[in-house]
Amino acid sequence: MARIGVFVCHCGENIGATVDCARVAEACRKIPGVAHSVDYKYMCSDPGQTLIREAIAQNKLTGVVVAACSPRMHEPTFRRVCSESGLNPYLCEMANLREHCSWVHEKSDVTTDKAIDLVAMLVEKVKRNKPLHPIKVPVTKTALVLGGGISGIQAALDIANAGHKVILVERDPSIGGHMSQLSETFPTLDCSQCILTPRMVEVAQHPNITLYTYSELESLDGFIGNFKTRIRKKARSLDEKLCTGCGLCTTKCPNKKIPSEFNTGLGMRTAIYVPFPQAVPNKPVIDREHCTYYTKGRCRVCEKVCPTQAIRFDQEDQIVEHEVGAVVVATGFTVKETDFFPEYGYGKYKDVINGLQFERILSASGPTLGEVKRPSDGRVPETVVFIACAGSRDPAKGIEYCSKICCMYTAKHAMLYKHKVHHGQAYVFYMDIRAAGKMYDEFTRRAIEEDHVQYIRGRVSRIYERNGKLIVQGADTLLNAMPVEIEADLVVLATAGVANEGAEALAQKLHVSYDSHKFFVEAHPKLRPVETNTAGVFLAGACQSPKDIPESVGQASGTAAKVAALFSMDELTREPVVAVVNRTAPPLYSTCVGCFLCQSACPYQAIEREEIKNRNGQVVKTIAKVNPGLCQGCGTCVAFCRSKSIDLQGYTHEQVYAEVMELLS
Amino acid sequence: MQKRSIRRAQINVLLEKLLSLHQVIYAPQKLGNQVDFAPLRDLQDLTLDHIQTVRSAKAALFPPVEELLRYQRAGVETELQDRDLTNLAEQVLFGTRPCDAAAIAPLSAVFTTDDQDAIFARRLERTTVISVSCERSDGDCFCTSVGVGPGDSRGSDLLLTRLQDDEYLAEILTAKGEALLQLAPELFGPEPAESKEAHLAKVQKRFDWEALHDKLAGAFDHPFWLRTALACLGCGACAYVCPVCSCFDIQDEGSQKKGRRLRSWDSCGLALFTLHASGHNPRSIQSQRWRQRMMHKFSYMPDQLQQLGCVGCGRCSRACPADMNLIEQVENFLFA
Amino acid sequence: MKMGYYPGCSISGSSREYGESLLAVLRALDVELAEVEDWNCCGASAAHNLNHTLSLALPARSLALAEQQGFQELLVPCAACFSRLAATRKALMADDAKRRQIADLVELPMKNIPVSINLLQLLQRVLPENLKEKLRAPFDYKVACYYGCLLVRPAEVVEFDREEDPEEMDRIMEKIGAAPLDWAFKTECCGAGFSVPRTDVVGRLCARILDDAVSRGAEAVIVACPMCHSNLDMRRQASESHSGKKYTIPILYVTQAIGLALGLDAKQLGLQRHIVPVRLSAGKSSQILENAPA
Amino acid sequence: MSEFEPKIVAFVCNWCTYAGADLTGTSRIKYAPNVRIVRFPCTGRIDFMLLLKAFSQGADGIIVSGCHPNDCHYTSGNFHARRRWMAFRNLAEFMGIEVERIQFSWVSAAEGAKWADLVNSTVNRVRELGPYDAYRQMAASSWQ
Amino acid sequence: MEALQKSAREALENHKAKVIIGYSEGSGGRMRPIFVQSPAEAEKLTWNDRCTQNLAVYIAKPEVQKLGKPALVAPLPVLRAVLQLASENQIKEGDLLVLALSDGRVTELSQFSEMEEFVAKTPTHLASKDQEAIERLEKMTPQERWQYWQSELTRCFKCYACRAACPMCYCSRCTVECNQPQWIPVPAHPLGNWEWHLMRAMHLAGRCVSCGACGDACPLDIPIHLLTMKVEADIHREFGSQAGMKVQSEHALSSFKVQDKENFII
Repeated sequence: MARIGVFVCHCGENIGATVDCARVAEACRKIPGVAHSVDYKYMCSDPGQTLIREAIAQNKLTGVVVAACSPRMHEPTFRRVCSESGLNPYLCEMANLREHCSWVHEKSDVTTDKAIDLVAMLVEKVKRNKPLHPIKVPVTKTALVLGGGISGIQAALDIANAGHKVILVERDPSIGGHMSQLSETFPTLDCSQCILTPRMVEVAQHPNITLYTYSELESLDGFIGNFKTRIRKKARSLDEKLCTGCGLCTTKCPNKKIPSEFNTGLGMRTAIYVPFPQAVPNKPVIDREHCTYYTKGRCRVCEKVCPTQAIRFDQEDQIVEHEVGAVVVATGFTVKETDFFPEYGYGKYKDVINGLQFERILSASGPTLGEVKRPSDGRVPETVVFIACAGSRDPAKGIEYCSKICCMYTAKHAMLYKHKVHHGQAYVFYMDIRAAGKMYDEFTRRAIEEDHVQYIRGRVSRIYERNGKLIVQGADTLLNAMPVEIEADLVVLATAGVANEGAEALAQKLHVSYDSHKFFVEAHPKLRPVETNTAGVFLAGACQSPKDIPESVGQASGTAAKVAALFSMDELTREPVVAVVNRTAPPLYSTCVGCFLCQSACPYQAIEREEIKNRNGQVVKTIAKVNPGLCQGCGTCVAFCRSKSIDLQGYTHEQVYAEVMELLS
Repeated sequence: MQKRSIRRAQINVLLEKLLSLHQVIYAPQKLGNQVDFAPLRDLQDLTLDHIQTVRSAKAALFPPVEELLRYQRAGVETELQDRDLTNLAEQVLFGTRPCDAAAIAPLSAVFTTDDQDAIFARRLERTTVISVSCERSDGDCFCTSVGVGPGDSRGSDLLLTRLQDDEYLAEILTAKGEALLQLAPELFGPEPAESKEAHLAKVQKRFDWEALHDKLAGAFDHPFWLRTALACLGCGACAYVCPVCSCFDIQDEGSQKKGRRLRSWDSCGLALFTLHASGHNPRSIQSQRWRQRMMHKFSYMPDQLQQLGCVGCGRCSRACPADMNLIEQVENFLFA
Repeated sequence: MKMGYYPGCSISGSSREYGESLLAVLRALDVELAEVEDWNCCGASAAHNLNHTLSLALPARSLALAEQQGFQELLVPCAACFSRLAATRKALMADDAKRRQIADLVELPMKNIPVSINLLQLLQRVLPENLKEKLRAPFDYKVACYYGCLLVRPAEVVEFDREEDPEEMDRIMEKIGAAPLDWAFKTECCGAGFSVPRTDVVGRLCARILDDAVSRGAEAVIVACPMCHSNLDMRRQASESHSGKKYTIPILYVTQAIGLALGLDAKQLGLQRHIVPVRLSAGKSSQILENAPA
Repeated sequence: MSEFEPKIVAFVCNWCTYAGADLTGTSRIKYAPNVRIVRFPCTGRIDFMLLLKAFSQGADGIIVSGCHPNDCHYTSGNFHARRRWMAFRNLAEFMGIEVERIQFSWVSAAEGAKWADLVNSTVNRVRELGPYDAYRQMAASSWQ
Repeated sequence: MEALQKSAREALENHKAKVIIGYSEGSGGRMRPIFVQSPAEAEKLTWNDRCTQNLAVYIAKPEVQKLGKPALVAPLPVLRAVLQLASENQIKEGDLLVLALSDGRVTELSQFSEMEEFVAKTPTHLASKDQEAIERLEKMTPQERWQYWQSELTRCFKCYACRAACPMCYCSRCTVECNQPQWIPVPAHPLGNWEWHLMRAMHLAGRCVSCGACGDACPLDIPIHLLTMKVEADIHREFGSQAGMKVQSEHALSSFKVQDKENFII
C-alpha cells in the first residue's frame, strides 16, 4: 500500500491568499494511500524542507507530492530533498497550485476545489511512480566548434587552452567571419583586423585545434558526450600540403571580374582566390562556378604557374568523421541586403548601400583603400544619410526585434566619415538611440557633439534618384513630423541583422530549436543563455541573436566554460525519463511485434533492433530496443505503439491513465 | 400436458397482452439483412418466416454483460453491494426454435450444477419460453444428429407448430405454459385433429453423436486437429452465437472510489482465454483451442454434466468467417 | 463564363473615357464583360473614414449581387473601387461572424465572394503573347507609368506586383512598343479625393509628379485610376500655378495607349474628353505595321 | 439550479504550453477555473485514447496543446501529433463525436495570454454547447 | 479458374511453394480458405466475387508457417496486405509467393518489387457500395451519425472476428488485452464497444488496405469496415500516402511533412 505525503505550500500570500491551503491538505488526507498531509507557509524554505524530510522518515513515505509552484521552478529542489531523505527523487511530483491556479483565478471555493483536484491527480500519479536512476554516459573530450568568426575563434581557443581537443569548422575559405570585414570597432575605434588577426593565427597554430575551413557540417548524431559528426570538406581544388600560399596563381588567374564576397560585391576577385590577404589558412580555393576551366573546359593557368604543382582540378569533396562530446554553434548572422527595401528602391540605386558595405569602403584594406568614395561613380560623397533601423523594429517587414548593433555602428560610420571627409555632412535618421554599454553612450554623444553628425529622429519614407542625387524623404518627429528632404550622395542603411542562410537546415541537423526568425533558441533566456534544449549543444555569438563583438566574445567564453565543465567529468548523468520496450517471459519475450513503425517516429534515431535468441542461439524474434543514451524522452513512440509495448519512464501509461481517471472521477 | 390450437392473429393478441403486463418479450425480428432476437416493441417487427436467428436466445438468461456486485468507498471502508435480484423483469422468449429451448438444459447445467448461480437461476425462474417448431431447415441444421428434433418440446413452456395457413398447434407443456393459457383462455381453440409430425422440417441425421463422443475420448493428440483448424481465425463468433457456450470472464470496472464487478462473455477460441500471467499459454495454438471447443461440447460436458454441449442449431457454421462447418468437421473427424 | 464588370461612379461620370477605351480595347481583344446588375457606390474615400461597418456593407452589397449573379471574378477598373472591393472581400472571408453580420445588413447571402481584379491584373492575363503582331503601330513614346496609391497597395490585400515600385504597367507599355521610364513617383500621392475641396494641395502634389516625369523626358503619363487622371489632367492649372511652370504632357489611361497602338479610333477611346489635349498617335516613327488589321 | 460549468481537461506538453500556462500565472492573467492540466513531455506522447477516456469520465471539453510547428523541444513530436490528431479528429467526426468540444492548439512558452484566451474561449464554447450528455449517457448506459 | 489451378499445381510441382493458400467452394454458398499441399488438390481452388476473406491473415499463423513456404492466391487487397506486412517487417522477401489475380489472369509474383509494380497499375478505389455508404454517413448531421454508430456498435458482442479476419491485426497482444491500465473495457457494453471500434480504426490508420474483411467477418453485419476505410481514405487525401502500395514507405502516422494541414489547430 502506498504511503504518500502531501505538502501544500502557501508560498506566502501567493497561493495562501487565493487557495484555502488548509482545506486542500485536509481533503488530501482522505485520499486512499495518503499517509500524511500538511500545509506550510514556505515549503521551499529551510524549515519547509526539514518538514518534508522529517515526514518522510517518520511516516515511512513511499511518495511525495509537493503542491506549490510550477515544477519547472522547484522540482529539482524537492526531488533533492527526497533524495537526501533516502527516498528516490523520482518518487516526488509537484502539483502546480501557483502558476496554474492561485495566480490565474480569483479566491473562491471553486479555486480551492481545483487545487484539490490538481493534488489528487498527482497523488494518483505518484502512487504509480517507480524509483528511477539517472543514466550514466561516458564523455568524449573533444569539442566541435561550428563557425570561425570571432565567437567560434574565442570558444575554440578557450576550450583548447583548457586542455581539450577542438575541431573548428568554417564554411568559408578562411576563418575570421564578419569581424575581419570591419574597419574600426566601437567604442574605441581600434582596427578590427589588428586585434583579430593574431587570434586567427593562434587558432591555426594551436596544437589542440584541428581546423577545417571551406567545410560544412554534414550530420550530427548521438547525444551529449557521445556525438558522431561528419564534416564535408569541400574541394579546394588544390593540395593544401603542397601549397605555400605564394599567391602566384591568384595574380595570374585571367578571370578577374568576380564580385568579391569579402568586399560585399564592391571589389573584384579572381576565380582562384584567397578571400583577403590575412586569411587563415592563407591558401587559395578555386571557385568552380566561375573558373574558366570548370565552366569552359580550358585555361589551367594556375596549374601552369604553381611552383609546387599543388593544383588539383579533380579533387572531390571529402567527408571526415569525428567523435565529439560537445558542440559549440557559432555560425553567426548576416545582414539584409538593400533589395529588401521597396521604399529605398529595391536595391536599384548603387549609392544606397548597407552598413557592411560601408565598412568595406571605410576599411584601409577595402576596395577604395579606406577612402570614402561612392560606388556609382567613385566620387567622394559630400552628403551622406545613414538610416538606422532599416528593417529592424518593423513588424510590417516581419522583423519586430531590435538588431542591437546598428545604433553603435551607425554612430561609428558617421564619425569615421566625418573624420575622413571633414567638409562632408552626415545625417542619421533614427528611432531611438540605443547605446547601452560601457562607453557606448559617450561614443554616440561624441558623434553628435564633437563630430557634428546631424541626428534626425524620424523615418525615411522614400528614396529616389534625381539628377545624380538621392532624394531622401523623411519626417522629423521631434519637429512635429515636419517633412524632411535631403539631397544625398550616398545613403547607408543599417539593415537588420538576420539569421544566416541555412540556419534552419543546420538547426534541424543539430536538433536545436530556432525562433520564428531562424535564430537559435537558448535553453532559458536568463538562466541558461548559452545552452540549447539539446544537451551538449551550446550557442555562442550572433547565431542566437544579433550581438556586438564584446558580447559575442563574452558568450563564447561562457560557452567554453560550459564545455570545460562538461569535459571535467569522465561520465555524466542524464535524466532517466526515457522510453523502454517491455520484456515478458518466454515464449513472448516482449509484446513488441517488431513492426518498427516507431523507428521512423523517433526524432533521435534512438530505436534499434534487438534480436532475441533462444538458448540454442537461434533468433526467435526481432523487437525494438530504445538506446537510453539517445532517447530524449519525448514519448512519441509510446503514443504510437499499438500494442503498448513501449512505455516512457516518468510518464508511463499507468501514470497518465490514473491522472486522467482521477481527475474526473 | 394439454394440446390446444391457436390462430396466428390470436398469437399476436397474446403477445400484446404480455406486453401490456410489462413483460419483456425477446422475439425474432428483422434487423437489416438478418433475423435476430431483440426485445419486441412493436408486433409489426415480429417475424417467424426464418430458419434460424443469427444469435441464440441465451442472452436473455446469460447476458453478454452482467453486473455481479458494486462497491463504493465510504471513509476508509469499502462497501460491497450484491446485485439486486428483486428487479429482474419477467420475460418471455418467443419464437425460439426447439433446438434453442433444448439448449436451456445444458446451459442451466453449467450454472446450477454444484453451485447455484443466483442470478442465472432467478432469470430462468422468471422466463417463459414459447417456442415455434421448425417447418424448414437448411444445410447447416443438424439437430437430429445430436438428439434434438424440429418439433422437440424440451425446454419450452409452450410449443407452437404451424399446421394450416394460420392455425397452430399449441402444446402446453409446463405450469408456466398453463399460466399463459389461463392468461387468455379465450384465445385458444380445441386440440386440432391433425398431428404435428407431417408439418415439421425434415432434418437429415448426419452423424452419430455417441460414436463421436466415444472417439473423442482417445483423440486428444490426434493429428486431425492441426489439419482441420488451419483456417480457424481464432475469433469468438461461434461461441457467441452458440446457445450453449457459457464461458465468461470476470472484470472489475471503476476507480478506487467506486466500481463494480462484471461477468462478460468469453470464448475458448480466443488466445487470451487461457493465457497465464506468466506469459505461458497452455493452449498455445489455434488447433488446440478448436479441439477444446469440440471436446468440451461432445466429450467433457456429457461426461461431467450429463448434457451434450450442442443442440445442432448450426449457428456456428453460419457465423464462421472461415466457414469451419461443424457437420463437416465432425464427419471428417469420424472418418479420420 | 463572362467576367463580371463593376464600373463604379467615376467611369459612369467624370472618367467616361476610361470606360469607353476599356470596353473598346477589350472588345478588340475578344474579352467579354458582363456588368453587375444593380451595383452601388463602393463608398471609397469617405465611408471608411466615417463608419467601418458601412465601409464594408457598401462594397459587400455589390459583391453579394455579383455572387448571386454567378460571377467568380470582377474587373474593377477604378483603383479606388478596386481597393474597397478587394479589402472588403478579404475582411469578410477571414471573419465568418463579420460576414454573417454584413450579409444580414445587406440582406443578401454571401458565401464565396467573387474576387476583384484591377485592370493591370486583367491585362496581364489577356494581352496575348503575340500582341506586337496585332498592333497597327507601336505606341513609341517615352512614358511615365503612374500607379498611384491604391492600385497595388496595401500589399496584403492586393497581393500583386511590388508595392513600392510596381512594374506591371511598365511591362504592358513595353508590349505596345512604348519606352517606360524609371522615375521616382510611381506610387506617390496625387491628392486623390482632395481634388475638389483642396485644389491647392492637389496642385502641389501633382506638380511634383509632373515635374519628375517631364524632367526625365516623359512624353505621356500613363494611369489606371480615374482619380489620378482627374488630378493630373483636370487640375493641370492648379499644378502649373503651384510650380509656375507650363506642362503640356498628356495623361493617358493604359487602355487609351493600348487602343492607339491597336489602331482604334481616337473618339472610340474618348481622347477628346481630356482637359490637356492629347496630340499623340501611334507610330510617330511612321512604322505602321503591316501585319496589323486596319 | 446552478449554471452549467463545463469540465475541461487539458493535455499539454511540458516545454511550450505548460510553460506558457506558467507564464499566464507569472503574468497574473486571469482565466476560467474549469480547466485541469495534465502534463506530458511532448504532444507526441499524448495518446488519443486519453481523449476518449476523458469524455467517458465526464469531461465536457478537451484542450490539446503543444509547441508551434518547428518549435518542438524534441524537434518533431508535434508534427507526429498533428497527423495523429488529424486522423483522430476526422474519425471522431465520422462517428458523430462532437469534435467542437476538442480544441487543438499551439501555445508557446511565450504565449501566456494566448493560453488564457484558449481556456476562456474553450470554456465559453463548451458552455454554449452544454454538458456532453450524449457521451455521458453512453458511458452511463454501460453501467446499467 | 483453370489458370489458377494450373499455376498452383506448377508452384507445388516445381517446389516454389509448399502450400497454396486459396479459396474453395465451402458450405451454404460460403467460400472457404483452403491449404493445398499436393498438386492433386489444386482442383479445389476457385475464385469468385464471394471470396472476401483476406488470406494474408494466415501468414502469421504458426500452424500455417509450419507447412512451409506459402503461395497466396491474391486478389488486390490480399496483395496489398502482403506489401503492407512487408513494410511492417512482418515478412521478408522470398518468404512467400503470390498468385495475383486480376481480370481472370493469374500472375505469379515472388519479388516485392514485382508486387509493387502489379499493385501500382491496378486501381485501388473502394467498392461503390462502401463508397456510397461512407458518403451517405458523411452527409448526415453529427447527431445522426452518432445515433447511427451508437445503434450499430451497441449490438457488438465483441467476438473479435473483425480483428481475427484482419491481416494487419497481427499484434501478439492487442491493446484491448492490456490491463495495466485497462485501456478498453473488456465487456461488450456500449462504452467498451465504442472505444474498441474507435481504437481499432485508429490503429489501422495508414495501415488499412481497405479489403473489407473485417465487416464481412462480423457475424452481426455491423459495417465496421467503413470506419477503417474512412480513416484510410482521409489519410490518402490529406497526406497522400496509401497503405500496401510499397514496401519501403513511410507510414502515414509515423512520418510527417512540415507543411501538413493544420486548419483545425489554433
